[in-house]
Amino acid sequence: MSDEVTAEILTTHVLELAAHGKRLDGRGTDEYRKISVEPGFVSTADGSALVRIGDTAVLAGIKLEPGKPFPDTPNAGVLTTNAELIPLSSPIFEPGPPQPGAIEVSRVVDRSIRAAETIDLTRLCVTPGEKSWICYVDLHVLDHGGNLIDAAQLAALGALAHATVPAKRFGIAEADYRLEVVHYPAECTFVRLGEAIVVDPTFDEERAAQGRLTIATDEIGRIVAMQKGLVGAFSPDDVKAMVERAFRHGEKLRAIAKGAAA
Amino acid sequence: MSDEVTAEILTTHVLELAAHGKRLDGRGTDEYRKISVEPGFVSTADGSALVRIGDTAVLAGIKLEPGKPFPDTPNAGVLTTNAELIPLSSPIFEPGPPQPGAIEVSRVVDRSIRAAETIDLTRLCVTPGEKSWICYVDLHVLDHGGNLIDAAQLAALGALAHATVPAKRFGIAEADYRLEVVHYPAECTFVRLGEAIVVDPTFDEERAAQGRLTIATDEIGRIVAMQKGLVGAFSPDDVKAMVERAFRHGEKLRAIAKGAAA
Amino acid sequence: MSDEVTAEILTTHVLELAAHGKRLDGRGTDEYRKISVEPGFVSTADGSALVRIGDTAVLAGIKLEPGKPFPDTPNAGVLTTNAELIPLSSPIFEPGPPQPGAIEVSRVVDRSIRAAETIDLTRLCVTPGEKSWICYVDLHVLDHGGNLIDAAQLAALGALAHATVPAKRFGIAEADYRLEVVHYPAECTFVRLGEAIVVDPTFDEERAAQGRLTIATDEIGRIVAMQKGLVGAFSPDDVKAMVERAFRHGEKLRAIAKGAAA
Amino acid sequence: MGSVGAKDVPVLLSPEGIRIDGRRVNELRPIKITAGALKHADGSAFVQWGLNKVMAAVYGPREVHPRHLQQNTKAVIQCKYNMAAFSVDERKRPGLDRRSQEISKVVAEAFESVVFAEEFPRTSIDVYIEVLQANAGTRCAGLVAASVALADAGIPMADLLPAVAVGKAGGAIIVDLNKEEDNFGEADLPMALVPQSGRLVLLQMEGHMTREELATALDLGVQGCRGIYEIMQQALRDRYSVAPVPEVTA
Amino acid sequence: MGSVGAKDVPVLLSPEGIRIDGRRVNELRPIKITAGALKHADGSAFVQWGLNKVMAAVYGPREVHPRHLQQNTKAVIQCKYNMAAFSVDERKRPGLDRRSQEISKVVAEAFESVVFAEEFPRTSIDVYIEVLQANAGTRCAGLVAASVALADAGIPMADLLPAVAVGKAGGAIIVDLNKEEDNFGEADLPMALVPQSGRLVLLQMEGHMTREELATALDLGVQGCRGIYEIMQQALRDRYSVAPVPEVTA
Amino acid sequence: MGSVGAKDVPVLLSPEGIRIDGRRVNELRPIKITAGALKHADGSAFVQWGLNKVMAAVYGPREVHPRHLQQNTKAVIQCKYNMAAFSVDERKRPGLDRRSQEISKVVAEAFESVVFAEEFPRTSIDVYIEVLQANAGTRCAGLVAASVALADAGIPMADLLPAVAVGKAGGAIIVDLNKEEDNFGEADLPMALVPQSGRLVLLQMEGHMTREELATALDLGVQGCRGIYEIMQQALRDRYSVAPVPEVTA
Repeated sequence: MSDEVTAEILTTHVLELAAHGKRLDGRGTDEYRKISVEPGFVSTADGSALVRIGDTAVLAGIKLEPGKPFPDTPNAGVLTTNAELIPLSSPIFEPGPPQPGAIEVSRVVDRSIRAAETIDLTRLCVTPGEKSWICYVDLHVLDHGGNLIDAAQLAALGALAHATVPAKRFGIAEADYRLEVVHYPAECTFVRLGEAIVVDPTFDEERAAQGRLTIATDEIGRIVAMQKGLVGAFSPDDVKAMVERAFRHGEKLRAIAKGAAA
Repeated sequence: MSDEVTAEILTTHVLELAAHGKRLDGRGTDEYRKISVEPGFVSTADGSALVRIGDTAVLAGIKLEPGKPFPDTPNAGVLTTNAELIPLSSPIFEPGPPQPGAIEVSRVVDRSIRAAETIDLTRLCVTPGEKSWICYVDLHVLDHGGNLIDAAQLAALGALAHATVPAKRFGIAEADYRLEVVHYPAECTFVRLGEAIVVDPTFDEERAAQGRLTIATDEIGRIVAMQKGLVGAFSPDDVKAMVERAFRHGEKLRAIAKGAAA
Repeated sequence: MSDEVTAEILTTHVLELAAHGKRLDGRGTDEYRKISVEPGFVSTADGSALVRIGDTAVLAGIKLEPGKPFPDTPNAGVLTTNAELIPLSSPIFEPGPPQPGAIEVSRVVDRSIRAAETIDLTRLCVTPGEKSWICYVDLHVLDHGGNLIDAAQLAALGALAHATVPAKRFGIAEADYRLEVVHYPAECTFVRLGEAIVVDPTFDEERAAQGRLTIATDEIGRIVAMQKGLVGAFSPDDVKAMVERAFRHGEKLRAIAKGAAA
Repeated sequence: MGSVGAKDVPVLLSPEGIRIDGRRVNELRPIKITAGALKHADGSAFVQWGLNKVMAAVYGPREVHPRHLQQNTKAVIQCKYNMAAFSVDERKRPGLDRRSQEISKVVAEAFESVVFAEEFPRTSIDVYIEVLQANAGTRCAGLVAASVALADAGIPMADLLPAVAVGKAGGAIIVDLNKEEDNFGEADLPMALVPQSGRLVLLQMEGHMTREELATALDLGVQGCRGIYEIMQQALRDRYSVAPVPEVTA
Repeated sequence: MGSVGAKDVPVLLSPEGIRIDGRRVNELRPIKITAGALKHADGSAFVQWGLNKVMAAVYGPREVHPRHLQQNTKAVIQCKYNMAAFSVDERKRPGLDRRSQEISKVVAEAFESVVFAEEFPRTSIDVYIEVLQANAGTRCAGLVAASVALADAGIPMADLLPAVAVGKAGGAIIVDLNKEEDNFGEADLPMALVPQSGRLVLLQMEGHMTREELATALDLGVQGCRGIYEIMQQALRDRYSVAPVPEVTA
Repeated sequence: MGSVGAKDVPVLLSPEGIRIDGRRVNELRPIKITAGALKHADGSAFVQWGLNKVMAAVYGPREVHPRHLQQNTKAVIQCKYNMAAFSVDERKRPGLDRRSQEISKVVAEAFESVVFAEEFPRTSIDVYIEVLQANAGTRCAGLVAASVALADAGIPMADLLPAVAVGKAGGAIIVDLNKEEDNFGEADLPMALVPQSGRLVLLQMEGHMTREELATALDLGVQGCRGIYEIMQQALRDRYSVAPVPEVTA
């Protein structure tokens, strides 16, 4: 049976289940899969976290290096987020330059981190206009079981919450120090399956989806980023309902990231 | 009817007409299509011009930025010409890196601008060996109805004639000032259609052509650039005859560019 | 007859011959083809050599330019080796970015040159941490008749042995001076053909080979680099036997390179 | 959105609720749409929207390039959003950057949500958006231009796609951010609406807003889109009631 | 291998023959192999080897991409070795470098020497090796991981491929170099063995050794590979005697 | 052509009309052509022309790569002109630059004007030009080498294509510019002639000339091409009258 036929049968099945408020793996429509965060997974990184949401696994690694601030923000460090959807993680990824999907993951994660002012970039300035820390967040998807954005964002947050500024190694200060995380944005992704809107979609649910929406919220009640993806549409009322759900899930996701950081 | 069949029928028809001194659009063999120049089309550019020759449209935009002079010309600014044959402008262009055709347009335009000393590059030097203006000429083909080189060169000339050096914005002088155009080269392109040699070819005429020749002349009687293109050949006498025609058309093209600059 | 069929027949024939200790071109299993080195082939290079082994031809060109030393070796110059398997040299090479085969040639040559300390990189330091010579070794394969690695390495060695540091041209010293070659590594390549192991394989022998091994030795009895390539395997005893053969051939290859340098 | 460490933040809203360019919070910039602005594309449109100038062209349905993207049951919709080097204050290096690739993706997905792609299996519908002059809101202007260009090309669609950015600047929820509001404001939220269904096919957001502000912003955006929808329809009516191709003028 | 002009060379071997990390010359670092570490690959393995962490995945036999690499008489084996940006002390820029391409080539050739590729004509067997944390010996760790992943994927092979680097450091011939020994030692010689035939399918060397030292090194390497072979076999036995997929843990 | 702001312009022409390298205005540099200089190409030629050394090889007619360039009614002629990194004073970074791409295009078009491509539909004729040592006039030297290589490969053509640059230096119209004349002269005009028809298939020009000077230059170029034509024909006669492949020597 070809992959396409399998995919079509699965899609029909996913939609039929959804019409009855059910999901392939038995979850409720507002339920996440099991989440785990393993901080410090990579000792060569200045911060790292391996996040698993169900059978999705994303590894985030942080590296900090001295560099030049941007001319228009001379008093701030630089945050750079990069995602690699490496072909190791899924039969659907091809080797080659970053695909639009990888770029979308990295940009949506970057947006939530940046808009929530997760880290105070002005504290990464060493000499205004001359030298500041460049903070690289590299996201390595290891196993693609759906909902990459939430897993990648949680991994990034967990890695940042755990990171050390290597100030001693680069001769900039007498000692290394912890990177301070100021806000804890959490991204929460939904897909439409017929009239049902379910949270934390699996790979099969994403393939069946008629629209995807990611909403990032923070711990002080702000929406800091949104991204609609895939083919499909949502009404403004759909969006407002998802916002409420995203705030609820956000609290839980934040707690997991903070737990990992403690 | 496939595109190839259409093309072949049109080619035959174009050549038959040419054998009787006629052209598809009713023009004479030494006649340009209607030409218009709209300077200042883009307010974010330091100079710009939208040129239309018949249904060909090319937009040129100039940007000036401080940079480093080349080591072998420490007392001069740098002129850089780039053409994009974007797929928006024609069914024949593919997305991707610049094709040889785009490179040829940019290099032939660059050659005429440079060889005619259109702008005095030594006036773009700020501090010898240290800092000089980099003058970027970006050519955006919007509608490809044939004879891109003439349209692109006229757009470049119109944009240069209209450009401002943003010296104040970059803190280099107290005020911005006009970029001075010293010479006015004009490019004039011919194609062979059987034994006829016609000026300002349309897209269909270029496809039927047995050789193309572009000749750039300036207002003090110099030939400053030539480029033979496409499959086909010209005798030295053909070339000499086209040179005379190019000088005549050059005067008119220059007047149009100057009119736009005034 | 298709290329693949020809290749298969030739492969069978090469293996049958090898089973009787014979080769297509009549050589013994431990015999090189005719070798010639023409130093100074390219006058625009700071050093060059055209090497022919049978109908394989590789041109090496050296260029020396002042640059910045690597941060971790502030007292040393930089050696950079690049090989181009240009499509001019063989029907099997395609235009485009360097293929794995070209990268392997350049890296194996680089490794022998570097590990043998062929040139003393510390003598290429001009101002510690600030300025040092960058020595580019560019390998241009012109005719691919097999055994590219040995030919490329011999060409690189011949070119280095012949090279001049352009210190005067770059205003670094009063006069140019010869680049001193300290050690003379020579690479010697074998392939397995059934149970026979033959030296200096031709193109057809490489295609028939069941494993390739390159061993670089120097004039003071050291093995300085090895590289197993192609599909196939060697026992440790095979390797030890090839090492002895490589030392013997190495002496001869070195003499040729030195002769060329004199 | 509030660049870190940036200085000289201008006053974005007067006490009287007037914006830096004189508009009220729910007021759009002037918009002019020319359908059929290009001669060689199968469909095209030129949009001038405040200080934005955006050209869009559509080719297809035609052969798919590269071939392996071909789909057996429907047309693929390929979109390329690009900014001209001279379209912004600081020259942009030619070539695709990550921002352009992301925009191309979400715009393509928006159109896939309304185009009847299953009518043209094994073909490609190629949408090109060229930003010639930029002043915030280029993805929405590009989407509007491309939507009119698709209609001009005769591609069957469920509806046109009006689009606009709403956001927050100077503490107020506003529609159609200009460059200063985009650079120094608190939030930017581009959206595209299917007017007949009232659903959104493009929605992005960066910055910060409360849930109440978001609700207001969504309503303001829908209202803005409905205004733009009128202009788009008029442009298409003008296109087919006038014989000659309109000239593009600044 | 003895970077030119580098300083602060550490003492790599004590007079008692103890290495910088406490090992004897013929002692391997601790190795832990988890077969089936990933859910979506056809086969996978995670290897922790000293301070190295390497993940490998195998897909196939499947359609060949790009198509023109397809072979009519056998499967092509495509290998991609990659280092994560954060896997080394100084951040590595993402993307293929020349070292990675060379390693990918010799590893693919090693597997082509043992996989029964002629059983799957016109297909591709794709091997991906991701180095997540590096401390010398990553190509050998990657080869071991990929070999277990191929077995986990059910690809028929003549044998597993244990691999290890031998070399010379502090004047002694040693097995399984760590980072200090690799950086400051005299020679590095990675190798991969077919245990049943006793032949080598990967062999590289850089540095300097006499022929006698090389003979010793080859023997030490074969011995090391045989030890690793045991661990690889045990990992595969564990994989099929336990129902749930093992978790990857640091 | 007269680099802006450059200094130290040498005297390019003596009062006696002698050029910087001792030639008269209508005198060519020494040219030596070896047909069949390579063993593995279908056709090849090595040209030493003054201080230029240029190798050309031809492969085909053979399968078209990439496939979509294939034409049903004729062979495509693909040309790649490349300069070796060490061929010029300041090392050239390997890889295609814009100048090389433009030259490849005009050279391919020149050959398409004389090769009987319709005899080999659906094939490719691939022409490779490698500049090993450069001293002005490399595109003409490359064209001459490639033309002889095409003949050596047995490709049917209307005629050989001799080529030479004419130009203006020190106020005089001269043939076959060397590097100083190219760098510091007033105009450079490379051309390629079909000797039997007397027509030009390659013609480029940069610099400045009056129309009278251009007329003189064209005549001088045609005359130069006819001289080179003789040398090309002799090289091919030598190739087929001697059994062994000639050695390339400096």
